[in-house]
Amino acid sequence: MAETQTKKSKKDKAGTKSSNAGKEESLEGFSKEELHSFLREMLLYRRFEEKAEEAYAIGKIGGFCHLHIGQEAVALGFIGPLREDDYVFTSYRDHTQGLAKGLKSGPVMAELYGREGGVSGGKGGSMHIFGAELGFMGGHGIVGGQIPLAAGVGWAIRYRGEDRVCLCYLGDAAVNQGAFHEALNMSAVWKLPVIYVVENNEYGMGTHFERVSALPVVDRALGTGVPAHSVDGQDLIATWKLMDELVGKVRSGEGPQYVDARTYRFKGHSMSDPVHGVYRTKDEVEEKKKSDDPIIVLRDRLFDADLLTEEELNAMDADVMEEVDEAAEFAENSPFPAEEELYTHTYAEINEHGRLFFDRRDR
Amino acid sequence: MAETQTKKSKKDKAGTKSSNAGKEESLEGFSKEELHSFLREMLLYRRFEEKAEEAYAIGKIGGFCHLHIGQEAVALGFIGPLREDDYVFTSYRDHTQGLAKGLKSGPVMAELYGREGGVSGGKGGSMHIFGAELGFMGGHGIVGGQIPLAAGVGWAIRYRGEDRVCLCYLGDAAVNQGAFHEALNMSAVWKLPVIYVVENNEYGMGTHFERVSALPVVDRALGTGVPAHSVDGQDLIATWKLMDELVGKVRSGEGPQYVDARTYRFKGHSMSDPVHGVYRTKDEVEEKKKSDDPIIVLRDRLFDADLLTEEELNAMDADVMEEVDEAAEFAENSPFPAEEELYTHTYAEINEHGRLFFDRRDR
Amino acid sequence: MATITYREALNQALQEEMERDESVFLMGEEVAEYDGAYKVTKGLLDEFGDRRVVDSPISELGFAGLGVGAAMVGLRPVIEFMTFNFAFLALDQVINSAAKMYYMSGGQIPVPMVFRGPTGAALQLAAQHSHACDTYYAHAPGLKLVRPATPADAKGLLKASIRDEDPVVFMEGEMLYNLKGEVPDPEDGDFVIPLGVADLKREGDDVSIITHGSTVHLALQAAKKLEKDGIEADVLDLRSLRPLDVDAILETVRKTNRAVYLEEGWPYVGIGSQIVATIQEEAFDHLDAPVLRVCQADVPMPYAKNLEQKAKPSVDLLIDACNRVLYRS
Amino acid sequence: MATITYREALNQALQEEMERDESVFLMGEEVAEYDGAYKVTKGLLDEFGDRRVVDSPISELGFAGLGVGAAMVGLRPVIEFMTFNFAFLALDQVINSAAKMYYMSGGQIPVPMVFRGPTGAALQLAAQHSHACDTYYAHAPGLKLVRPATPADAKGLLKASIRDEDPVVFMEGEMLYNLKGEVPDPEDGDFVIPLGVADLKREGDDVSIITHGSTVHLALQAAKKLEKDGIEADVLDLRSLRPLDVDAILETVRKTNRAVYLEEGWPYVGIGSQIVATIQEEAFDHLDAPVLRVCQADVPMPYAKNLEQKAKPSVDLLIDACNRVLYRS
Ligand SMILES: Cc1ncc(C[n+]2csc(CCOP(=O)(O)OP(=O)(O)O)c2C)c(N)n1
Ligand SMILES: Cc1ncc(C[n+]2csc(CCOP(=O)(O)OP(=O)(O)O)c2C)c(N)n1
Ligand SMILES: [Mg+2]
Ligand SMILES: [Mg+2]
Repeated sequence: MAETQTKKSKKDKAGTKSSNAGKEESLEGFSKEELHSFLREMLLYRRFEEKAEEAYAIGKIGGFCHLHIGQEAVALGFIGPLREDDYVFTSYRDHTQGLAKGLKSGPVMAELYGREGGVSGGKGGSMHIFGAELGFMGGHGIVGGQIPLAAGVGWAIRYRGEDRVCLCYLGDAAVNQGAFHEALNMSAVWKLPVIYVVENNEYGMGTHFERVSALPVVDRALGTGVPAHSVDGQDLIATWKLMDELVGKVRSGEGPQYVDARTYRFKGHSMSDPVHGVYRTKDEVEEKKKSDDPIIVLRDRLFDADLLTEEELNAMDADVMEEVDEAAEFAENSPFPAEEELYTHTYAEINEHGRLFFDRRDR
Repeated sequence: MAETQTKKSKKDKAGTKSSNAGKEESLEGFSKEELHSFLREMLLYRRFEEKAEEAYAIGKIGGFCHLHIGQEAVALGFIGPLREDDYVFTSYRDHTQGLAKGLKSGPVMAELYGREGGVSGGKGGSMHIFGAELGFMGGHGIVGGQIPLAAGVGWAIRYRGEDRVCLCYLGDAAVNQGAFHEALNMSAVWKLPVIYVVENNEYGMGTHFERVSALPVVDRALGTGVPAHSVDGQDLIATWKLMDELVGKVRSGEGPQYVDARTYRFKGHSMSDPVHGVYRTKDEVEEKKKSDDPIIVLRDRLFDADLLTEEELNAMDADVMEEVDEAAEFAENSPFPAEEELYTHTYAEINEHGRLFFDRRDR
Repeated sequence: MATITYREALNQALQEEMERDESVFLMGEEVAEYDGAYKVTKGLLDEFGDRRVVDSPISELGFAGLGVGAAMVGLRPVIEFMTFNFAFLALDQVINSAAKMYYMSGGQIPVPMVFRGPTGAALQLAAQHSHACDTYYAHAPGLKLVRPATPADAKGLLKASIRDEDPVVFMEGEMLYNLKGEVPDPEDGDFVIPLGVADLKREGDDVSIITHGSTVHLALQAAKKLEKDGIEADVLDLRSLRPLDVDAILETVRKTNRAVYLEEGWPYVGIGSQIVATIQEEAFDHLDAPVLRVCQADVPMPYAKNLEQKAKPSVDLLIDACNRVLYRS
Repeated sequence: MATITYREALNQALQEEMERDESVFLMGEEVAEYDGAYKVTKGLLDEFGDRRVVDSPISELGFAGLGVGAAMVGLRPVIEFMTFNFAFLALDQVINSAAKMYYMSGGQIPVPMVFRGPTGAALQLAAQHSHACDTYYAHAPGLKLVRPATPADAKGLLKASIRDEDPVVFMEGEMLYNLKGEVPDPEDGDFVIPLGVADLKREGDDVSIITHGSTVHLALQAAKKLEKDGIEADVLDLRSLRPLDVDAILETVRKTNRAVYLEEGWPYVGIGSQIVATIQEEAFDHLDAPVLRVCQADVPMPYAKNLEQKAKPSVDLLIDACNRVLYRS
């Protein structure tokens, strides 16, 4: 995203946007400070993922690694309006959502590196970021697998009479799983406080959604009784506002909600896959990067509203670059898990009697 | 259904229905002959199930045995309009659909008895009636399990460029299975020639549908893109007509259809369950038996239209009673499967090399 | 001590644990208004209300996963599968979510819950409804697997399972619900049987019959018959398969030097194969004969009465196997 | 003979069978436009069109069941699971429909089809993506289970599996796709390897290493090292687990009197436990030592590189086990 700092500066636009003149230092009800923090946050996600990409290329990170580049507003826009004690579930494409829910970039990076200092002690890796204390409930590798789990957390919230909310991300391709139908139905019947958000980046790996569904994403929950909404997930402000409204409804007991959030992924499905190929053209991706980058969209709105200078942006970017470098350094310096850790955490309770493990290796 | 022969005869009604005077010997486009055959057919299903009930009570039939009493019009109304080379799938509540697709009552009864002469050689039993040559594809015990199978047969029809149709029955409770969502979505995407019919008898065992769904049955396919229809499944003529229309659409390539067929079961969920209990009252069942019996509904329409006499009805009933008695006799006289049959049909191909069975008993 | 049925024992366990711990709730098909398909949850809706005793839609994958999610935040769900035959639909959530969550979260998220219901063949329920499913759950580390054979074991082990910090698969015998047996009175205090302790249900020096679940009773019948023939059998009921009481297995084998494993399930990669492997790995020199296995015939279950009888493991087959390991045939 | 990869060998098998038999079609996630997640189906869309090479939605239960349905009326579906890790979602259709259909219909409805895809751990894919799933399929009568370890076996056995009249679970090694080996040229005629014939991949008199799937190569490496130490090992590759070549197992054990089973999967109720049981049931008197097993550590697969390495079965662990059955340690 090198163009972040070179694209048309606010000055080019200053004269044309007279409507901003004399305005308060706010936009759509968000203060300048908030807006800056939004931009910084999304920049952080971007730079974090770019760093992960680099680290993967040199073999520091292994396995599957799914980047969120291009989808940052969906992370921030839905998690931002939540309280700290709310819950978030997502799929394997989970780094930035973890950051958004409050995880520190160092331990998240260390998890990708498979190190002791990782959020899951190096046992989970890229696809299984967890932050239980912050309500970040993972990081799930089976497409659609997290959907019933989120309903279960919604169940527990209702059971305990709390006013928390559970947010559950899923990919567009995951709406074709039976789990989707079952979990949304139960959520509707029992009015569970769960917001299901489809990160609709049009593709499940190399398959365009229209090839595997007769209806658009937003209509796929119609048979379940969960109210559906659409939003431009590349527009952070629109996303945040919708979520804010939905969280209000859900917290006050109105029951589950379903959102089709239009977005786009700028990278390959995972680090093992090409950015484009038969399923989408290079042109499509390049065009999207130009016109549909959530960071650029917000940046330009701030430029246009005279709420951001290029210098501020540069400083911000330098700041997150530093944070990300530190994260990588933290990861690099974290040791590999001790070998004894192979067996720990298989069971939370080692029963007093009987044998639980059967490989007969020394432990 | 003792009242069939004692309830108000056509004569009581003759005078009041002057609109029938001078009419041809037909009703809604069906000839008297056809209408009689419909009534006889439904009577046969009823008497067959009553005989099965008797046989179960004296231990001739074992295991789970799910009767179709009260739902006969759904069997005939949807299967009747099919061609012999069309296909039918259903759940464990499968006896009368088998009869409707052309299976003989003797071999079906013998299957319930677990005898060699049974349609599945006694290996399947009540829940697994099969008649492959007649396109009766079973008889499946896992709720919802037959739905993807039917999509697969639809797939094969399309693959071969045939104009056959596959009918797939399911219970109302089965719409809550993920398999429903997955199979209907694939059917819509690939325009498979499958008609999904929900036998909506309001209950899955002891659970009323409204307790486990936020939407009515007919709306539960909304998220899949399969067009939905409703029909009064206790009205044979309405059911038949709707099906006739749908079969036309599907045969001509319009793709899958979904039907919510309202019906009611007059007996317990299976022979092991009470007819009523906490989940529904005796009054509810008795009221339904009076007002909502598909056989009585058709009978009375024929009486009213002067298309049936009480004598004809009595003769018809005597005839099916005889058929059913013969079926039971056939079953009774059929031997138990030979003990060597325990191992046959596990595999269609016993490979030349290697061992396939591992119990080390003599075979 | 009162004599109650296996069903009542399970019911008592559920009732006591729900009373003791507010975080325990029950969910499954027909568990509430209908009192459970096998009446195990009878009366619990009345006592605890529909917040804690919940009828689910027929969505095995969904409500199993819902249970896992609820356990992830500290509730203690007891999820009933009407029978384990239907739990194949839910297996992804049991294996990929429940069993692996604690591990892949690096110990952040335990999943304290029970999946319970009947397993094994009943009478003439045919291929899709007659499945002893032990193998599918025993194989996966992260799960525990419990199989009570008597009312007392059912009660004591279910209570322990609900209190366990891990996901426990608790399989009941579909044919055992009416079985009667002595169970300590609730007034006499909390009756909990720890997981991982096998129970020697009968003592004898000549041959070890090792088994678990419903077939324990078949083993006892066979042992009685063998006794008339002058053969004394140990009958060891494993009670839980993870944790497994390996010591008890080795002890009986070291004593008798001959063993037969009896189980309801299919033979190929059945539980018995593992027990055989364990014995020969750890008591090789104590064996005077190969350990034999008696299982269901290696076919889908047929419906016909005579075929079904022949398919099931039987007293005769077991006696024959005992004779063979004693080289008496 | 040409030297081609395991991936190409599978591709050839699919291509040849689709050409030979119009009723064969492929369905699965990404099998068409993307050429398969592991590129096994490369070029087949171009050659056969989207009627016969079909990208499915992510609906494992649904498209597995669709395949069964299509097979019920005589097509020969080849259903690809992107990996068998995801097939837990489909297991109900594989076990309850595919495996039991022919039996419960009394022989009316055979289900000639193949479920294929990779299984086992690759590199650092962590708990949910690193699962050797053999046990789940081997256990059920009605299924066949094939596990090729080399390009030639992959080709010959896949062709046999597609032609088989029963549902065949065909598991490929996720780490084997790039493995090269000699495979007879298509011009030299139809190359089909019948199911149920194990292959002695190496000969030796001292100890039998029995294995299947990807670990065959580990076994060969270990055998080479053992050779330097003066120990000659038989390496028997079972190739299919149903049908199982019991004769070949007994033959090698009768020769060496000592055996080790090596597998990728978990130990408890693993395939190895069954092979141990088989050997001790049928060659008890030929054993000079207990049959040992080398498996994945009995834990969900960890992500961290060092832990994953430790979790997997290794040449060292295998050599150690061989030494133990030879009483050399
Ligand atoms: C049940 C299951 N099937 C297949 C896969 C392999 N897989 C991983 S991600 C993916 C595509 C998912 O696409 P989508 O849900 O749109 O999410 P996105 O990757 O676009 O974020 C597939 C097929 C899996 N992990 N789980
Ligand atoms: C997957 C699965 N879950 C549970 C059952 C047990 N069961 C058998 S029938 C039934 C109720 C099904 O109701 P519905 O689909 O409405 O059909 P109906 O019996 O009313 O014809 C249940 C829960 C089963 N056979 N399969
Ligand atoms: Mg997507
Ligand atoms: Mg119903």
